[in-house]
Amino acid sequence: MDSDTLVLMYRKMLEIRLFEDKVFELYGQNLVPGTIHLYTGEEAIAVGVCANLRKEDYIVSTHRGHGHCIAKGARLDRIMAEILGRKTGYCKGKGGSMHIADFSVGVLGATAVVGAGIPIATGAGLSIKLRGTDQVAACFFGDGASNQGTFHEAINMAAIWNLPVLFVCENNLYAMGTHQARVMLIDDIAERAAAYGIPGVLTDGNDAIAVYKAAEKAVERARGGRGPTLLECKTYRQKGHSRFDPATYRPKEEVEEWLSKDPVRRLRKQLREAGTISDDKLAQMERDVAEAVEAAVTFAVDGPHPAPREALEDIYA
Amino acid sequence: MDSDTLVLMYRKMLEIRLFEDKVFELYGQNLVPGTIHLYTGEEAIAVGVCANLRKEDYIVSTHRGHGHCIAKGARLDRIMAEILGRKTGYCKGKGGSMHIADFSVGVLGATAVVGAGIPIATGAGLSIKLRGTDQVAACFFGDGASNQGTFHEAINMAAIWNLPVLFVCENNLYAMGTHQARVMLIDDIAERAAAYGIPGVLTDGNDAIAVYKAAEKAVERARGGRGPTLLECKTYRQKGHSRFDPATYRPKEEVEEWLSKDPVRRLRKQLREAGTISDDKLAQMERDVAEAVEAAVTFAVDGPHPAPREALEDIYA
Amino acid sequence: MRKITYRDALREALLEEMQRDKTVFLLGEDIGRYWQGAFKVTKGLAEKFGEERVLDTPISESAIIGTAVGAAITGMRPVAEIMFGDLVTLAMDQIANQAAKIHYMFGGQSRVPLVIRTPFGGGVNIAAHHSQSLEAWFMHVPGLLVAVPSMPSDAKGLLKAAIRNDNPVVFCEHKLLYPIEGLVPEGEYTLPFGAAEVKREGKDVTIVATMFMVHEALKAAEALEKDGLSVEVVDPRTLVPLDKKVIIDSVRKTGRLVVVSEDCKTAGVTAEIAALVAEEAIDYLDAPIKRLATPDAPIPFSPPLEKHLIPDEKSIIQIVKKIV
Amino acid sequence: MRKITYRDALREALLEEMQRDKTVFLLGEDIGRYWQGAFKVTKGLAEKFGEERVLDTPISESAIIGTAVGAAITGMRPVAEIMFGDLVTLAMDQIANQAAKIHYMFGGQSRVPLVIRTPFGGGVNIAAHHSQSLEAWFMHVPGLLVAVPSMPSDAKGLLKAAIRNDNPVVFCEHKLLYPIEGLVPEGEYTLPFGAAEVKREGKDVTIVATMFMVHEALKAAEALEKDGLSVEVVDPRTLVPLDKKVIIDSVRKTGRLVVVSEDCKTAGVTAEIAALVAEEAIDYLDAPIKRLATPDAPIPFSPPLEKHLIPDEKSIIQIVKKIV
Ligand SMILES: Cc1ncc(C[n+]2csc(CCOP(=O)(O)OP(=O)(O)O)c2C)c(N)n1
Ligand SMILES: Cc1ncc(C[n+]2csc(CCOP(=O)(O)OP(=O)(O)O)c2C)c(N)n1
Ligand SMILES: [Mg+2]
Ligand SMILES: [Mg+2]
Repeated sequence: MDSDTLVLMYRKMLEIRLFEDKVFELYGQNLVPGTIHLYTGEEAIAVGVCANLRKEDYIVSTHRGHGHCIAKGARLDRIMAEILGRKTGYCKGKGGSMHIADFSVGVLGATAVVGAGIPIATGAGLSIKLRGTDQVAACFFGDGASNQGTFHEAINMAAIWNLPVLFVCENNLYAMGTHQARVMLIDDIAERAAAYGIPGVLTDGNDAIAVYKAAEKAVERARGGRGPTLLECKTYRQKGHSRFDPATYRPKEEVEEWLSKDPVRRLRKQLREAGTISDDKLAQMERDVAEAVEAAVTFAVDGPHPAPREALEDIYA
Repeated sequence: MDSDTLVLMYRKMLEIRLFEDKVFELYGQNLVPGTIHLYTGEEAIAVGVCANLRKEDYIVSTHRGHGHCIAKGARLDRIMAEILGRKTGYCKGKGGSMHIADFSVGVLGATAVVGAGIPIATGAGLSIKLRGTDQVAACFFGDGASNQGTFHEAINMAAIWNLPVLFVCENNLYAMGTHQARVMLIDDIAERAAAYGIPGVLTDGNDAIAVYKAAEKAVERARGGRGPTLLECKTYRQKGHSRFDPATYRPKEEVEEWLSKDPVRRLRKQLREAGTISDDKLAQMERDVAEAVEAAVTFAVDGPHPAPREALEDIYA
Repeated sequence: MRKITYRDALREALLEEMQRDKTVFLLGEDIGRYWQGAFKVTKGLAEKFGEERVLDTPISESAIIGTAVGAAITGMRPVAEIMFGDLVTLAMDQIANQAAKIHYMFGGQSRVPLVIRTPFGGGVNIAAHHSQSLEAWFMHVPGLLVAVPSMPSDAKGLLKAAIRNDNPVVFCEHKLLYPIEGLVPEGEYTLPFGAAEVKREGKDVTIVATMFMVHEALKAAEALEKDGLSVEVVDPRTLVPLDKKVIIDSVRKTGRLVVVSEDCKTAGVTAEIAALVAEEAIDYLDAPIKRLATPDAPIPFSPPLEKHLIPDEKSIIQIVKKIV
Repeated sequence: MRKITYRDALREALLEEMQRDKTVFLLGEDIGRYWQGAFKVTKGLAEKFGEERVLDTPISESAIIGTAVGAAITGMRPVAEIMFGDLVTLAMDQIANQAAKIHYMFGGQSRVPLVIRTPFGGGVNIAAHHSQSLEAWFMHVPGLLVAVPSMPSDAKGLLKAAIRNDNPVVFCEHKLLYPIEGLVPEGEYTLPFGAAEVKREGKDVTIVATMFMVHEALKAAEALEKDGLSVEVVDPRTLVPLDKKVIIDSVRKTGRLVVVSEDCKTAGVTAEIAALVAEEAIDYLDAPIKRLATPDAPIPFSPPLEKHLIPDEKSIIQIVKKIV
């Protein structure tokens, strides 16, 4: 892998990490309405996948979507503003944390209905095929989502039409308080690909380089007209499921083990060991990212709330 | 296999065959309102499965359901009366061909929504487990139905709870005019069982004995508390999909090949060759069945139509 | 103008729009060359435009709509068919939560130019799972448009307009309408959404009716004329947007209102139209509003049962007579 | 009687019915020991009754309801939870085509004693996919019963009655009601379906309101009293069956009707109630019927936007003043 890509990936992962830490902090200060689902600990997946995508490629995101959007190139400030319910946010405050979209960089939006994005990604793939471009679409969803009927229907459809779609299962072992083992008998969701006659690939979702390489192959396949791939990335959420979840249903040792596999620290270590980036540059980057996140907060907090009557705009195109 | 069972199976298959031939004839005479979907050619499946079931076991049926009901022990006359829309039918004329039920023999009813019966069968299995009986539930559905989200969700649920359910896929190669190969990349739907960590078994659906044996194992497993099985039976419908379908989308050679594999003739031949039943007894049985079907027609045709105001009964229990 | 069937008018609309705009494509179960659509609306289109633009799908209603949504937000104009209206139940999340809300939820960033065609209605003895009329559900979902054409010309004009509209449209057809003939303009012909049509003028009582019920209402009006009653029949043609003005103007003129729809009575189409008039035009009324709808029951199979439930000329005449 | 929350009243109903009847069991996503229900209604029940009777399910809404249907027709009395009311969209076939129609379609052979609990409503800033009120869809499906309790005591009485009912019941809860406290009878306490309650007597105007809107209507009534207006607040408590008599009697008394509901206006709860009165009691009215509902828009995320849409004490006062 070339070092520019690696450095860029590290930067994006760091952006996500610090962004989510900041969101966590802000909601402690009661600045974030509603609920939120942090991507902390899963950064390698969005970044490893999106590092293979071009601006005009698409992604479909989920309730745990901040990381996806940042990885695909959406702006920190407008995401933050949206999370804070400001008019300056991507969705003018109408969407919030669970519904970020930035069509200008191919983020087709996040749905808060678990599994509902999967057929939408198939549709994006169909659109690409019908329009005859060489774009690809990547769809993120969780282990829990893979038990939805949409998973079955939509992956099958992408398979029979040979569509350029990556189905990326972010298996963080839990859907809210429900451990994977309590809702499916198989260990690897990647196995389900066989039901549709497409490749199922398993990868370490906390290893950005591994994700990058697995996604690279799948993207190559898709762009080459050889159809969809189901890519399962094993990972773990470092925080609770949502705002108020203390996540006490997870054994302490399990949490600790996974914290020790932190994907951001891991890539940092790899970069340093391989000498891909100097410590100075790293420190500079880390300062830059922290500043960018601060700037995003300032932008967000300074943004006005939407006027009440705007609630009645944008209902119809 | 013991000969009583084999003879009984042949009789049931013959009942279904002659019953469906008669329905075909009756709708030629405009006696059957609406549409119908004949089971002709698929008799070995319902009969092979149900020969392993007890009266208190359950089945869940489909739009192509006459054969399932007959195999499970429902009465020809009341099925026929229902198909003709008479008050004497199983559903008092409210259900018709696509919605036959006979709860007294464990036929939990047919749904005309493709795939909708699959979770209902899972529910029957859950009920059995919670009530602690040793019943089993068998669910019939088509190749087309296996692309529905319900297939995925409901089989997974039966798997994780280890429920006594047989998921019987009647793969007749087509869903209406759609060949299986156009809507899935895999050859054998039984392969999909792996996605749920349960056994997937493939069998010749035109061979009653093969179906019987495959179902026997699955029923044993289920009754023994060892969970569900997905059983795929390869078969073919000898007629069009429904009332007016000339089925011209099927190559002539394909139709002919499958007609030559007729399951009723096949079992008849096996019985005669093995000397399981004498030719006299066979002839007698065939006369008996033809008479029983005639009697069913008489019962049905003699039955009154429901009174219009009955349309407003049975809405709430 | 030639006389063609409602079915052919729909097909003509599809064909013309597919010719006009390469981004228009069709998807649904058995709509292609092998079956040509359960009601033959798409007959010949796969042969003409190729299987890539007339896609036969697996039996996966939720993914049919979801896929159409994904295509719609990335530059295409899909027309999805749900083979029977009863089966929209399987795709309600994609219709009501995704298609309907994407434009709003994302602050107007994306449009969802998607048409969902589906046949509703009873009358052909195929029982509770193939006979419902569920258009009221969609009226209740902001973000969707709802078309309910009753005549071949309306079918053509509204379907062409629906395909060009940038919002998701639930396009309701009716099984008994497909074979009905009427004059239909050739070539370019579109109708605006939100424009009701007075299908027959009258001055004693207003009947607002939709889809197949328009035909029954017109028959009833004719019969009532012999009794000296002058009946106005208003066809909203689209339920969202609903043309309040034409309805209220008619009520203002006649002072009497009967609303007729084939969907179940409670919380259905007749409820909304009756409520609207009770809110905005109660002072013009000289009699209670009457609603005639299918009573709250599933549709039964047996012909005498089904016939008993669904409104028709006779029951329309009866109810009109109650308020004049 | 002690004061307990609506949440605790629901839990008490579940607990008592599970104790009383071994065939009662619960299933849903994260209702068990690990999460205790998204709104903690089922807290402690898995510990008490075991994981076989309080089943955590995969995220498979359609199969949750389908499985419950299968259990219901084979001797069990399932209480299924759909974590958010917006997600009923994923199970509409099993609810509207299977659960609702099985009794009828099979000629009365089987009963479907199934309760579907789900929280509707906005007010907590979780946007368009987690804030809808869709009870009108279920009113439109014959074969279903629909409960809409507003008070802790109603919640307990109706849930116990729902569990004992042999029909499928859609049991609508509301996120903002869970923490609300009220007096609730201990032990055996059931309420009949179809019995509205006058929550406050008055003589100048009738407000029919449901669920959280009952509370806003009561506040509005209190405020209006200071202006010398006597407001009657009627809570239907169940939408199917709907207690027409209590509503119409109230309208006959006051001559004025405002219907308030949190669901979207078009073809919603307010439409049905307004239409009912326009059909059956128009002569008692001294003013147009007024409907106050959430305007036809998805629910937005940002607090000022959401607050602007959903009816509250203030907007109820405004609309009442328009017709007195
Ligand atoms: C269809 C649906 N069911 C339930 C919910 C409530 N819910 C929100 S997130 C979630 C868990 C999702 O788990 P998973 O797919 O593994 O994603 P993760 O949160 O672990 O990233 C649930 C059940 C929902 N939003 N949508
Ligand atoms: C959910 C749903 N979609 C579509 C239909 C229309 N339809 C009725 S039967 C059928 C084909 C079913 O094929 P399969 O499951 O293979 O069963 P088969 O008819 O071959 O026995 C279709 C599409 C339906 N009834 N339900
Ligand atoms: Mg997860
Ligand atoms: Mg088939």
